[in-house]
This record gives sequence, C-alpha cells and structure tokens, in this order.
Amino acid sequence: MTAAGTISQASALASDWPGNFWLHLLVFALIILAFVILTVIILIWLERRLLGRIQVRPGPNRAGPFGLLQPIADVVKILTKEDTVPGWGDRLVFWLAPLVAFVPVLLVFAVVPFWNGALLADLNIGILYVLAVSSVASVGIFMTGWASGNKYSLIGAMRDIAQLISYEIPMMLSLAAVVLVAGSLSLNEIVAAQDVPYILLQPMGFTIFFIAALAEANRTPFDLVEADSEIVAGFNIEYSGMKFAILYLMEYSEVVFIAAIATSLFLGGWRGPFLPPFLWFVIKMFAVFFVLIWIRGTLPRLRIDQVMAFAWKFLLPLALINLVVTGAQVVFWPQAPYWSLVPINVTLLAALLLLWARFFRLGGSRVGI
Amino acid sequence: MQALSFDEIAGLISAKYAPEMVAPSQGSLVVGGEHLLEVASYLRGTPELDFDYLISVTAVDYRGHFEIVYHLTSLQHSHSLVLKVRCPQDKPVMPSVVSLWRGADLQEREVFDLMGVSFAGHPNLKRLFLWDGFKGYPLRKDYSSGT
Amino acid sequence: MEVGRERIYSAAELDAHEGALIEALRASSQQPVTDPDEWLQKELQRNVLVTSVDAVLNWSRRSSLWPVICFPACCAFEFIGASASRFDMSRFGMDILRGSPRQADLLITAGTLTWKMAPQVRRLYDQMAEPKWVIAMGACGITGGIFRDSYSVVPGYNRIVPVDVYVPGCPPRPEALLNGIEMLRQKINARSISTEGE
Amino acid sequence: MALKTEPFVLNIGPLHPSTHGVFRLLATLDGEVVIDIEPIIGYLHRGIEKLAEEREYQKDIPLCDRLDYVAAMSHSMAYVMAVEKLLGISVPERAEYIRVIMVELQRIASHLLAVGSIANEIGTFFTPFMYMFRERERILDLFDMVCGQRLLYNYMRFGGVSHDLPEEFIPALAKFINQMPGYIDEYDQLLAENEILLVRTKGIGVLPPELAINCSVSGPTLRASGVARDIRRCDPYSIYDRFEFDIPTRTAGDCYDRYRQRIEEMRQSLRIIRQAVEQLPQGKVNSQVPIRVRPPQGDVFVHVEAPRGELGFYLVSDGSEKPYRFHIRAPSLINLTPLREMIIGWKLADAIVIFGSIDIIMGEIDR
Repeated sequence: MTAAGTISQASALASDWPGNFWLHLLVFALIILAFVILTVIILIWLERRLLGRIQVRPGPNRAGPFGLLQPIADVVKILTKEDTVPGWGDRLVFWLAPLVAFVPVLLVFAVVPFWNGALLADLNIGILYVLAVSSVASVGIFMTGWASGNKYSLIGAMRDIAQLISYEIPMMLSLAAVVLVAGSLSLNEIVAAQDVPYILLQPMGFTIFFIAALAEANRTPFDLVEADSEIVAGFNIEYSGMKFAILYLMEYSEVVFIAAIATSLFLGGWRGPFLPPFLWFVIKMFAVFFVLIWIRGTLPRLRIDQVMAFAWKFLLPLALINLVVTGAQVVFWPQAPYWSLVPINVTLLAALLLLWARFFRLGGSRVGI
Repeated sequence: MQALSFDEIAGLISAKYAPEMVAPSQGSLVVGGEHLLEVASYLRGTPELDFDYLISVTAVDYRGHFEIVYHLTSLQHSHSLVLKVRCPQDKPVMPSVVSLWRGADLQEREVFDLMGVSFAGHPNLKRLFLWDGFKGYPLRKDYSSGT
Repeated sequence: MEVGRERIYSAAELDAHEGALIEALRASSQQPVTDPDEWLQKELQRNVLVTSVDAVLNWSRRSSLWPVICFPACCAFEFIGASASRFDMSRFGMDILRGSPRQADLLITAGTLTWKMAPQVRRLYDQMAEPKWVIAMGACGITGGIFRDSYSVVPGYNRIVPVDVYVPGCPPRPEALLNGIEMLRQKINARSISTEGE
Repeated sequence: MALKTEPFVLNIGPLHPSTHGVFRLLATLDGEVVIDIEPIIGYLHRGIEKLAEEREYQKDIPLCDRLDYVAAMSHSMAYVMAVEKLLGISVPERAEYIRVIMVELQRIASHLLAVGSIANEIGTFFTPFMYMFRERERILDLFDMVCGQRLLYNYMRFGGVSHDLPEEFIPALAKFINQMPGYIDEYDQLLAENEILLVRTKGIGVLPPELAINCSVSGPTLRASGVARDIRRCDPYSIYDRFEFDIPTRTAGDCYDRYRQRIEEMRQSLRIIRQAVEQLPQGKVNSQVPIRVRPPQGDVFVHVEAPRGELGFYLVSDGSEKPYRFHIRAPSLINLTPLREMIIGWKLADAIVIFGSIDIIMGEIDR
C-alpha cells in the first residue's frame, strides 16, 4: 500500500494559515460555521426540490428564483415564532438539549479537510475524535425527548439511543479497516493516501459505513426517531421557535457530516483533477446528498427490532470479516497493486452480501401477551 | 350445501319452537326477546342452517316498542334470514348476541348509544359515538335536540 | 411490574372527564369567536425601519406556511389533493406537513367539526405557536354546512377558534383552497410588527 | 435477569398523521410492544341517520355521498337501490351500465388511496402516495366531466342517474382503462418486491378466516383472509351477473395480502369497466320518478359491495315522504371489530400498519 504523503507536502496549506495560531482557529471556526449553515440551507432546498421531482411535482418554486430562498424564508419564520416550553417539562434540560445536540455535530468539522491541510486541527487521532464527538449528539436528542415530558418524544429518544449504540460498532469497525489501509488516523493523511478512492479498495467498508451513517443521522430507512406516521414528530415534538430551528439545523448538519466523512474517507476527499480541491470536496459531498435524498424519497422505514437485528446480525459480522480480510491484505500482501485488489474486494463484497442475505432474515414475530 | 328458502327455514324453526317463541311474518322471523339467544344459537349451530355471518344489527323505534333487527347469512349455504325481536319501550333490555357473533360487538354498542337499548351480557357496553353526559338517545322518535 | 403511582384513572373516569370537558366547551361557545379585521384597512404609522423589517418578516411568514394536520372529514381529501402532485401546494413552501402543532403556522380545518372533537381542536389551536392562522375549509367548517341541524355538529369552526379565511364549497376544489391560501398570504402581508400584540 | 418495566398508555389520535381522520387509539405499551388497545371513535359522529330521517328521500342522497367521501358513488348507489326496491321501480338499461362504470371507477380510486396510505404508513415519504394520487386525479377528472364535482357527486337518482354521460367521456374513459393496467404494473414494480415493505407487512397482523367471519369483517379485508365473499357474486345486484370477473382471494390474511388484494381488485374492476363500456346501450338514463316519493309501508335491506366491504342500507318506510328509519351497515365500523386481536403483541409501528391496512374511513364509521 502506498504510505501517506504521495501528495507533495508543498501544496499543503500551512498548519497555521493565515499566519497565526489564534487567527487560524478563528478563521476556520468561522469558515466551518458558514460552510455548515450554507450547506444545510442548500441541502434543504435540494432535498425539497428533488423530493418534488421524485414525487412528480415541482416542489417549492415561489420564494426566489427556483425557490432558492425557500430555506431562508423558513429560517426567518421559525426564528421569529413564539418559543413555547411545555409546563410539565424539565425547563433547564429543555433549554440545553438543542445546544447539546447541535454543538458536537459542528465540532466534528474541525478535523474535516476541505483542502490539503485546510482544516481547523489536523489531529493525528482524527477518526477517533469524529466517532467520539459525533455520538454526543445523541445525548442531546435524548435530552430533548426527556425534557419535553411527552410520551412520543420519549419513545423517539429511546429509539435514538438504541440505534446509536447498535450502529456505532459496525461503523467503527468499517472505519478501522480504512485506517488499516491508510496507515493513519488523521483525516487529511487518509485523503492524501487515496490514490485510488477507498470506495473501490474498501467497497464493503463503504457499504457498512454508509448504512451505519444513515442510521446515526436518523435518515430513511432508519428514521424511527421522528417517524411521522408512528410517533408524529418524534423527539422534537414539543419544540418550536429558535430551539426547533437548532434541532432542524442539527438534523441536516448530521447529513452534511455524513457526507463530509464519506467524502474524506472513501471518495478521495479534496482530490481530483482540473478543478480546485475545495470544489471537488463540495461536488463529492453533493453526490452523497443526492443518494441520501434518493433513498429518502423511495424507501420505507424499518421497524425498531429489525433495525437492531440488522445492525447486530448483518452489519457487525460483515464488518468483522471486512476488518480481518483487510488486515490480512495489509499484512501479507502490502505491495499489492490496485488493479488486483479492487476486483478482489468488489467480488468479495458481492459474494458476502449475497451469502449473508441468504442466511439473514429480518422479521421478528409477535410477542405473546 | 344448498340454500334454503325462507319458507323452508321457517318450517324448520316452527318444527322446533312454539309459535309464541318464534313466528314467521312477512319474510322475517319474529322472536320473543327472552328466547333470542336460544333461537340464535340454534340458527348458528345447526349444520343445515349454519348462519355463521351476522350482517347487521339495528333497532327501530316504533313508538311504544323497539324492534331489534338482525340480518344473518350463511357463507356455506348462501341463504339469509332476518330476525326481528321486539322489546318494550319502558324496559329496553335485550340479550346480547356477542357470544355467538363477535360482529355484533360494535353494532350493539351503537344501538345502545343512539337508541338506548341495553344489551345484557355485552362485554363492554358504553357509549360509542357520543360522549358521556350527552342527554337522550338521538335516534328515538321522541328525541329533540332542544336547539 | 408493580410500580408505585399516585393514581391511575379508570376508563370510566376518563370518559366522564372527557364528557364534562365537551359539555363545558359546548356551553361556553354558543357565540362565534370574532376575528377583528379592521386593522386590514387601517393606515399604519410606518417608518423606513419598520416597513423593511415588516417586509422581510411578512415575506418569510407567507412563503413558509406549514400546515398542521387537522383532517376530520371530506375536505381532507381535497386538501391532500391540493398538496399532491397535480396542484402541489409545496410550490408555496407548504410541503412540510407538521404532525406537531408547535411547529405549524396554519390550521386548515378540513372537515366537519363535532362537539366531541371540539376540545381537541381548541387544544390544537392553543398549542400552536404564535403567529398562527386558521383557514376554515368547506361549508361544514364555515357554518356546519349540510350537517348544521345535527345534534352533535359544531356550526362552524369560528365557535371554537378565530378564523382568518373562509373557503366555501362542499368540498372546495383544490383551486379554491389555493385561492384561499393566496388570500391568507395577502392578509399576512398587511401585518406590521408595530401593531402586533394589540 | 428480566428488566423491570412499566407499561404506559399512549394516546394515538384523534389527530394523528396516520389515523385516517379522527380516530383515537388508546394503546398500552410495554416498551415498543402494544399489549392492549382500545379504539375510541365518535369524533366525526355527525348524526347522519337522524338527519336523514328528518329529510325527504331525495334530500338524503347528498348525505349518503358524505358517508364515505372517497367512495361517494358506491354509497349513493346503494341508497338509491334501497329506495328503488321500496318503490318497486326499475332502472333503464343505460343507467345501470353507467352506474356500474361509476362505481367500479370509484372502487379503483378508493383502492388507490388505500394502497397509497398503507405505503405511507410503512414510512415511504409520500412517494407512492403521490403516484397513486396522480392516477386518482384522472378518475376524479372523469367524474368531474360527468357531474361537475370531484369528490361528492350527487349523481345517482331514483330510477337512474341525474343526466347522461357527456360526449367526451367515453373516449377519455377508454384512454384511462387502456393506460391504467400499465400504472398498476408500475406500482407492482415499485412496491411489491421491495425488501423493506415485505418485512414490514408479511406475516404482520394476521386475521384468521374464522375470526374474520365471526367478527363480520367484509370486503378486501375478508377476502385477503381467504373467504371469497363478494356481494357482487354471492347476491348479484344491478347488472353484475352479466360481467365476467374473478373474485380474487389471498390466503395469509396479513397486511401484505390486504395490500395485494386491493391491487388485484383494481385489475378486476378494470375488467368490469371494459365490458360495461363495450356493452353500453343507448337509451334514456332516468325513468320518470317524481321528486317527492312516498314509498309504501315496509322495510328493505339492500347491500352492495362497496370498496371497503359490505355496505348495507336498512330503510323503514311508514308511507310518508321521509324515511321512518334509515340505518347504514357501515363496513368500516364492523371491520374494526377484530382490531384488538390483530394488533396486540405487535410493535407500535406494526399497529399503525395493521390499522392502515384495514383501510377505514371515519365518515362511514362515525356517520
């Protein structure tokens, strides 16, 4: 395998750009905030337009050209709406919960490279940091569910915790395989090591990561947390005004976070020919968004026990096998050329998926009362 | 496996029960209230009759007495039958047929709610459509909403 | 399974409570709730700051009216028809149908209201966060329509909640509903923060 | 070690995204498992039976339309058939054919809605629903063409229909029935073998045939359990004995079968419409019946196969111009009887799907 660093270090941004440590932090904090909010706004617009397209209708097109200002209108409206607090809820927790849910998602972007070296902090334990911090958001979601004092939101919050605990493990294992291949935990170095995007070298890792990430961000078919048809609006049922805006932002920034991590770890991050690296990063992110919206527009929702069974009985064994196979490849065949590894791994993915799908049946039976 | 005409059914019934218990009249069987369960279980349990499907239960207020109307049919033989049971206005209590046909459950509650006929032996007899504290039974002929 | 609880209400008690609520509401809402609209004609004391803030606020509010789910009867299907592919209410930013009243702005009362349902609708309205609007859709929503004489029907939603726009029809066609929404948007446009809360 | 849990009561409805109107389900949950339910209805009780007894026969037709507002044609047809039986009048041939075409179109429209909402309750973000509505709009257009209304038609009259078909109707209908099989295949392609839809519906909420019969369940819900009871076949009314069509049944009686059953019935309805259009005779569409009818004394029970099941009208006439008793045997209400047995033991998410797969309309339940 190629060690990190085939990209010349010269093209990398200095770690204290634009010149000063504190200035660097400040500038990147602002860039991340702006980037996340802007992407979320575009994402909301894109989602509503694309869902419209999928559902044979135009979608929002009156606010601004092509309805581009629609998310802005939503934001202004939500922010100026009355802020209600349920009388029977836990006021302090109710107030804190949206922040606890939103801030960790924002923190994750500190280690996401937009460009070679263009990141807030090039932690050498980047992936570990991502996994650790992103899970904290679920604490916030649970706090919303608890503080609302509403049974629907409590059910939603419980579902979120169960889902998070289950899907964290296959996700971690699939990322571990990437780390094995790249030989580094730093996201920037992993991107730099991807002469071939890891989606080809690690097809199974990508599949598992993508499914697990869908579950972590509570997207269809794992959107049990706010299952409209079952528990109305789920964890955020009692929220309105500014707090709801933050929760709404949180949901979509989780999507941005998935897309950013998937782009960096599997799609070659900022690398690509001709176009500037930042643009490549954004283009790949939007490709991931497109798939996410497509899934949302087409797939039904799983049931909670099926979601759990899928994580533990399907994804976890596959993730373990993937880790073992990748480990063996790295140890015993370190100089393997890409052209041989890619077909082998893709075949392996197809074979294992088919095989496992034969053994594994979702279902779940009636409970005797 | 053959459909019986109304006269044949009426013949079977009158062979078994006395005319004051069951009497055929104008295409329907008129049953005395206290014998309803007995007759109904005979209708349901006898293989050549086999009325296993209760289409509808309803009540009519004839100013003076209520008439509860049961429409029965047999999926096997595909013949059907109308049972009519009278009950006096001052004591509107009927035996419930829920033990024979579960399908009567909600319909008897509906009759209880709107007509004020109660069914003895119904597992969960309470108002179905209207709320607790609603005065009167709207489908009775003497009901006036007062507005 | 034994967990100490202060009190568990029996089903009969719950029913009696519900019945009492309904009777109380019925007794207290014999007159329509008025929705004053003189302010629509009033010339406002406007200045540059207020008008530009108003412009942005009103634009955002009218472009993003999220309806709450309140689908008692027939009109619901014309409402769904209006939001489905052909008439597509989402063009006006109304594609997010909130199940939770806290996040919704618009109550479209699609169907007959009965006294048994009235406390729930009142509660739904109370739970919505300000600013909020109500469109009474259909003849039943306006006066009780064909069911007005019934013993259990509320003659119009305006007995329970203040109504902003009435859309007649039994049921109104989706085009009529869209027209009603357009009227509501004009009404929102006439609002000003300097008069809010009056 | 068993975890100590406490059951709690969740009040689903009356206004909930998937209660099809104002239905309230008082569910006792143990975690996610439903251990007890109590359906509470009556939130749309408009007193139609009482209103109908206070009005003349003719004025009750619009009330019947508003019973089941997604199958208004079927309901007004059943009512006018009951009054015609009381009056002892016959209906012109052409009117019978028109009625059959309308009622079968209505069945397709209603089943489209039912299938769409089942998919919606499983959690597809409105997409199948929107597709079903696309075709439903075309049917509504056809109705619009005939009687100027999209939802509640007031088209049936005693002794026929209110007026003849417009000229452009038959070509538009022919176009529709030629295209519709393709659309149904499209739904099959999109939904029938979707892995998630299968695991969410197969084996869920099984209604055994014995229980279904005992509970007087009718319509597609009954036939999905394997009981081939269809009023159009077992007690033919109107001119249904002239058409060739099958009564599709399924065997398992689970949510998946109830969904497939409706798809199959749409195909059969198309078959009937096609034959009816071919055989459609010329002639008048209304026999001269006075506006104020006074049927002779007596009672009559007429039942038809409405989209949701066996719809019955029990009318008692005392010889005056108003019905003395006007009772509706509402299929949706009676189909709810076995709800408790079907839901208990399943998860909350299943409960919603099971409830949706019965396909109820509150207007008809509460009346």
